[in-house]
Amino acid sequence: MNGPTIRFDQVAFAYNEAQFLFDATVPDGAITALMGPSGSGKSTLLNLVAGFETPKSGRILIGEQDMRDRAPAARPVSMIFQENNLFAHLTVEQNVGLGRSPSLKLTADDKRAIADALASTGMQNKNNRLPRELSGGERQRVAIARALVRQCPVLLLDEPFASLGPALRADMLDEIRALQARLGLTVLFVTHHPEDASRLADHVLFLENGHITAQGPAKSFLDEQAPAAFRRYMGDAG
Amino acid sequence: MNGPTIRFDQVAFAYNEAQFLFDATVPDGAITALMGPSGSGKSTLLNLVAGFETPKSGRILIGEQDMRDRAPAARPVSMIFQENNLFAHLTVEQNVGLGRSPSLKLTADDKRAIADALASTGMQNKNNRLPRELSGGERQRVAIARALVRQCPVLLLDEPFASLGPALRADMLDEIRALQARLGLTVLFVTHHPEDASRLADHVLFLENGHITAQGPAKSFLDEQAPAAFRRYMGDAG
Amino acid sequence: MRRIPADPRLLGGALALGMLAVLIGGAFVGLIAEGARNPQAAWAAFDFYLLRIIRFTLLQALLSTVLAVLPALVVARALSRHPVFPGRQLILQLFAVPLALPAIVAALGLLALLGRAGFLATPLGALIGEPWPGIYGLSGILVAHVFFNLPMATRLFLEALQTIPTDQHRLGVQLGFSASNTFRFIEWPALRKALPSVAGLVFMLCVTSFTLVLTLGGGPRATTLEVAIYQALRFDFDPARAVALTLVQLALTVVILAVLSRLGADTAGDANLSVAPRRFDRPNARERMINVALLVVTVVFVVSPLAAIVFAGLFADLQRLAFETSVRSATVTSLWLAFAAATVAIALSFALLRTRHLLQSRRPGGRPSLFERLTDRGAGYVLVVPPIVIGAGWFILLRTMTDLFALAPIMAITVNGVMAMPFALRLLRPAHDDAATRHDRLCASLGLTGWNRLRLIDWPSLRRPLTSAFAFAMALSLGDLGVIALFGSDAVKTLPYLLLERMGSYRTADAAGLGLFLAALTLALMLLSDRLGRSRR
Amino acid sequence: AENTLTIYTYDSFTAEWGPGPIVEKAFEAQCSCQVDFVSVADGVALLNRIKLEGANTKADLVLGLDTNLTTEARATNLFVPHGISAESVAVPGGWNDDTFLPYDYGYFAVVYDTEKLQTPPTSLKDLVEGDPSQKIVIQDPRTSTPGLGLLLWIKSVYGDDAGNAWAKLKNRVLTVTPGWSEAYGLFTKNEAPMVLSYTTSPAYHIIADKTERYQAASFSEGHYLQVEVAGMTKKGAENPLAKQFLQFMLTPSFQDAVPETQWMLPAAKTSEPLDEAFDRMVKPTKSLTIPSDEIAEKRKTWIDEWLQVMSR
Ligand SMILES: Nc1ncnc2c1ncn2[C@@H]1O[C@H](COP(=O)(O)OP(=O)(O)OP(=O)(O)O)[C@@H](O)[C@H]1O
Ligand SMILES: Nc1ncnc2c1ncn2[C@@H]1O[C@H](COP(=O)(O)OP(=O)(O)OP(=O)(O)O)[C@@H](O)[C@H]1O
Ligand SMILES: Cc1ncc(C[n+]2csc(CCO)c2C)c(N)n1
Ligand SMILES: [Mg+2]
Ligand SMILES: [Mg+2]
Repeated sequence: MNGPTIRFDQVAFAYNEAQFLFDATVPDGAITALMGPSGSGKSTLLNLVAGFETPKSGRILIGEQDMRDRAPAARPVSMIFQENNLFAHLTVEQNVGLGRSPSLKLTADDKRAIADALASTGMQNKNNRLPRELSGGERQRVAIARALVRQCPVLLLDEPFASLGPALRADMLDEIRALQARLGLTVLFVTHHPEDASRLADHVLFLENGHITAQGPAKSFLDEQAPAAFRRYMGDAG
Repeated sequence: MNGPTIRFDQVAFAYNEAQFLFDATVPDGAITALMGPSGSGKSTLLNLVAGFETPKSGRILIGEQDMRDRAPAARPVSMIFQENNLFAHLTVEQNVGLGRSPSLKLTADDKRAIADALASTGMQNKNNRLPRELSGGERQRVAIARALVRQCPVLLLDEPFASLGPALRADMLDEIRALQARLGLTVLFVTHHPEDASRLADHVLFLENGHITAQGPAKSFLDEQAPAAFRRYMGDAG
Repeated sequence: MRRIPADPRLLGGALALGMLAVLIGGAFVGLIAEGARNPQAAWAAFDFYLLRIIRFTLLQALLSTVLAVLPALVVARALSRHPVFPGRQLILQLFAVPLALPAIVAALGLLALLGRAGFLATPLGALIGEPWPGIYGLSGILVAHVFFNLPMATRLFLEALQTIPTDQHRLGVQLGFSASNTFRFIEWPALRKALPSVAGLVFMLCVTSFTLVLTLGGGPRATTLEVAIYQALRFDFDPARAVALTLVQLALTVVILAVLSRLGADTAGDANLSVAPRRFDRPNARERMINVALLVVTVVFVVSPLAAIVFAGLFADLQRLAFETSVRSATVTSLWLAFAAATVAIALSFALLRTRHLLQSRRPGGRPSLFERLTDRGAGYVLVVPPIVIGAGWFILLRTMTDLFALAPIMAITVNGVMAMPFALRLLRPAHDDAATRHDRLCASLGLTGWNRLRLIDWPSLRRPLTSAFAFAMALSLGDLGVIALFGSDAVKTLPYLLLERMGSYRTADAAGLGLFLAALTLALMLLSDRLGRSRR
Repeated sequence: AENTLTIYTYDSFTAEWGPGPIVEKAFEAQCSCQVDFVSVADGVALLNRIKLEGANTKADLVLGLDTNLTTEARATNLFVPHGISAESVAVPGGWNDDTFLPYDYGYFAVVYDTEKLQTPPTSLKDLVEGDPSQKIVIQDPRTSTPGLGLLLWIKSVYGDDAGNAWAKLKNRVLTVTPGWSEAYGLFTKNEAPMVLSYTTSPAYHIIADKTERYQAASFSEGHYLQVEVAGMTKKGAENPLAKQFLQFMLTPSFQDAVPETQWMLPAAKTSEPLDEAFDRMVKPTKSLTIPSDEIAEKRKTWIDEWLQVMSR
């Protein structure tokens, strides 16, 4: 499997005052970091890809296929939201299991994959907890574990590492990297941490005010020649 | 006003398997960073101070007063939660206004303070939005704005800056610092970012596995002699 | 044991329970005091006939419950799968009408369709190859009970489905849920939370059903405990026996409901801000067809007896009726009594809900205390105590008072309010508990309590369920005529009372017109509550 | 208050089209006093209401009990002799009760629909043994006075064999309703060709509806008699208006209201002859009654017996 490209062809969208216009290509089978100030439209962009919002005009192509009129469920996309990723009444294990089979009919293989994913997110001892019995970071890890067992060509992650400490975050980044390498996924993830981007991403898309104002290989963003807009976002110290 | 000390006197607590024992003093009128791996008990510790959980044994003193049997509303504490800080049916302005007056009867003074707080969090143009019309980071900023207008001697912040970009986060840290300096608050905030701690905190409390395993001036955590546990948390690279 | 700090929300629940206890306890005290003169009568109640009644009571109530609740689950789900289609609101509003109809009006409406001389008698007769025998006996009772309870249960279930955070739908779509996965992981947990209480409510209504059972049941073969209680008080004036039978009825109900409650589970609430304001899954063509068929059948079932009532009502001289002073004053009386009763019902429910939620959140995991259980299911058991028992008991207690008649409206308001409370409770609970999980900590940390919390947080976020519960409670009281008749005060003549009076003085057309009027009034109430309940933005 | 007469009665009496408003107006015109009606569901509820209130009752008069209930009513010791000559009373079998006075009477009868039933039963036996597919709607004797009436009717005809009669009649019973209105409603909605009502019911249809479609069946064994009565309470004995009203009750001013509001027969002279429709009503050959004392004593046993049979 090799993940498809995602193409934004003059995609326009608006929430009342907030206007968005996206025109860019997310390279296939690679990891792209989506960065930008709070409120710049990162989550909106992911929602457009996943089909939770519909463009006013323009086209979104995943691979060769136009996604217009495709219901969210019919898109080859798996997404971790910024919040509320778990079913409150299902245990950790069931929540992860749903990533494998929406009817929770799990084969021995599935179960192994789930156990592995829980182990690699450090949640192996909390299989039977309910989400409300988890800390904020643990909940994020369960969502990541579910992403690990899903086998969708496109993976969208909306700030999945925000509540994790540095060491754990690094581990999770490595897990995602390994998964991507193994399956050749196209990954698009939102982060506010240049370290994350430099560790995991091949490319960076930078958003400001509803527009993509800079893009390029991750390296180019993280040294002295980074685009001015990006340097502003990072603060003078950045 | 000068914020009180917060003393944990052999405070024991448990969620089923997870055991906690806290014994420490949070210095008065200063800013303390609470750090530690995901699931180590940071939110739990804040919940104990705010009164949302009750110790099994031990005492929590704020200033000279034992908090046992004090309802959350009766404690001199204001808290920003890790999630779910806003009322979904109230506008941004009303949500912030509640920090000033629980009846939303606002004087001209209050209104000025609210407008200032919204301006300094960059939310001035979104007064009348409902939370669901905001991005994740914008919601956090509204919560911070509310913390800015509250005038409680103790301020507890649970990862309030997670969804903000570096520059904005730095601004918010400065706002909190200014507020603390002006009112002499005792501030206890959870963060996973050593930069935040070094920029804002006077002290650091480090938690692991339900126990405070290291504490000291912020400076001492951020150089070569940092405690081993803390270095582990930061990852080898940290 | 840690001391629980006094909390006004606990006080509210305690007061509400106290009021219920006084209301029912007082009635029992009155009856027992009177019955003490002839205590053996209580034992005489336990005769050959009682066992038979108990068997029949349980049989018909259980069957009715199953027949009303199972379809209601499916119908509610179908309605929630199609959140917008023309006429959806109207269907929901129509679904509130049956409960507001006096039982005899509804029975006549049903018979106009399914009776031996009903519209459907000829086709049905052709179908079975002999003259249609009507629906007397168990089948009639069941049809009538389903007619009353299916629409109500549907509304209650729908209310529960509407508290599902929209993010869960987003999540489901993300994970590729099919309709059955969605049902299993998203809809069923919400329905299951509501199931025991809704089934319990329907069961209690069927246990205590009286006019319907007598009119359509065909004879003493089909009588319920309620009839025996009624007889004990009405005919034999035997308070001791009435109390004994009421206790039997109560005990049976408690046992059955305890079993029922195993069906459900208190599933975990979701404390998160619900972000995405809509549903993203679209039923496929096959499911859509099934749902449409299901809705059509249900709507036809519910609407056609109503249509028969309307049809009959149109023959009345509606214009004359509308201008009669007696009709007008009865309308005014009915409306204000119902308004006051609904206020009582909502206040009680709200106090109980808040207390229950608070108690539950204070014991993560542990077993509920007696107090909590009382605020939960316990309060609902009032339905099993027949209004005639409450009325007669209080009558005995108060009879030495100088002005008994002045108390009639107060009694009517209280009793109707209390009897509507279990309905309001169930309409409010899903939304209330949901909002409370989301808001409790935030409110505590902001010092939002009491009036401020009510005004700024609870009212705006519960406005829709509150207004609909209010309208529902009003509709219920509007259709009731039990208590007023007992105290017999001509100063308070309500619409159902007038309707029965016309029927008794053989003004059938007038009675039909008044039936139509009552139905229209209910519908108007529902429309109004819908309008008021819609949030402003 | 001063100069007020409080009368407890049942609600169809005080209904807008009942005799209450007419009677009230007529009496108030001659006494220059205020009449207050307090109404409950029916005669049985009336008796219980009095039992409940006991000596505290506000009633001066109780109007609407019937002869089946007078023994029980007397046993409450709340009623006092009326002290009025009963010679103007004209009810079958005469009147010699010193506590209660009648205001109307009627005979129970099976009313049938001539369009549905060509050959109505001609006797109770005919009814009991007739074609089970021709249904009748009756009332429950536990909740309704006509229901109790039928029970007593069958008792007075069949005696100890009443149980067997009920066992047969049961197959013809479409349904048993809690009250007269429900049963009559089903009947006029064509649900059944027969209903238990009164011999005078057809007069209503003739006079108000101008139709002869509904008729009462005349039974050869005779018809059971119901006499509706009023009595004065201890409290009423101190109110001169109470006795005055009882006297008034037997005058044409009151009695004129009876036939075409109650659809029963007047218990004393009316100012004009009854509408000719009443002449065409069934005139029972024999008026059946069971002494009130016996009813009071045995009602419970009889109802149990009825239940035994009917609930099989
Ligand atoms: N309601 C609960 N029931 C059972 N266990 C719980 C509950 N809440 C938290 N825990 C457990 O207690 C431990 C500490 O949780 P806490 O929320 O304090 O962690 P934290 O340090 O804030 O972590 P994070 O950085 O991920 O937010 C975790 O292991 C968590 O699984
Ligand atoms: N439902 C909505 N209605 C109106 N405006 C909205 C809505 N959702 C988002 N917005 C606005 O659109 C803009 C982009 O929001 P989005 O959630 O995409 O930001 P983001 O880049 O993900 O920010 P963050 O890093 O804070 O999560 C913001 O200004 C927000 O206020
Ligand atoms: C058509 C017609 N027939 C008979 C009566 C008389 N009636 C009916 S019920 C009842 C008292 C017992 O409930 C009496 C006396 C009437 N009003 N209308
Ligand atoms: Mg976002
Ligand atoms: Mg936490």
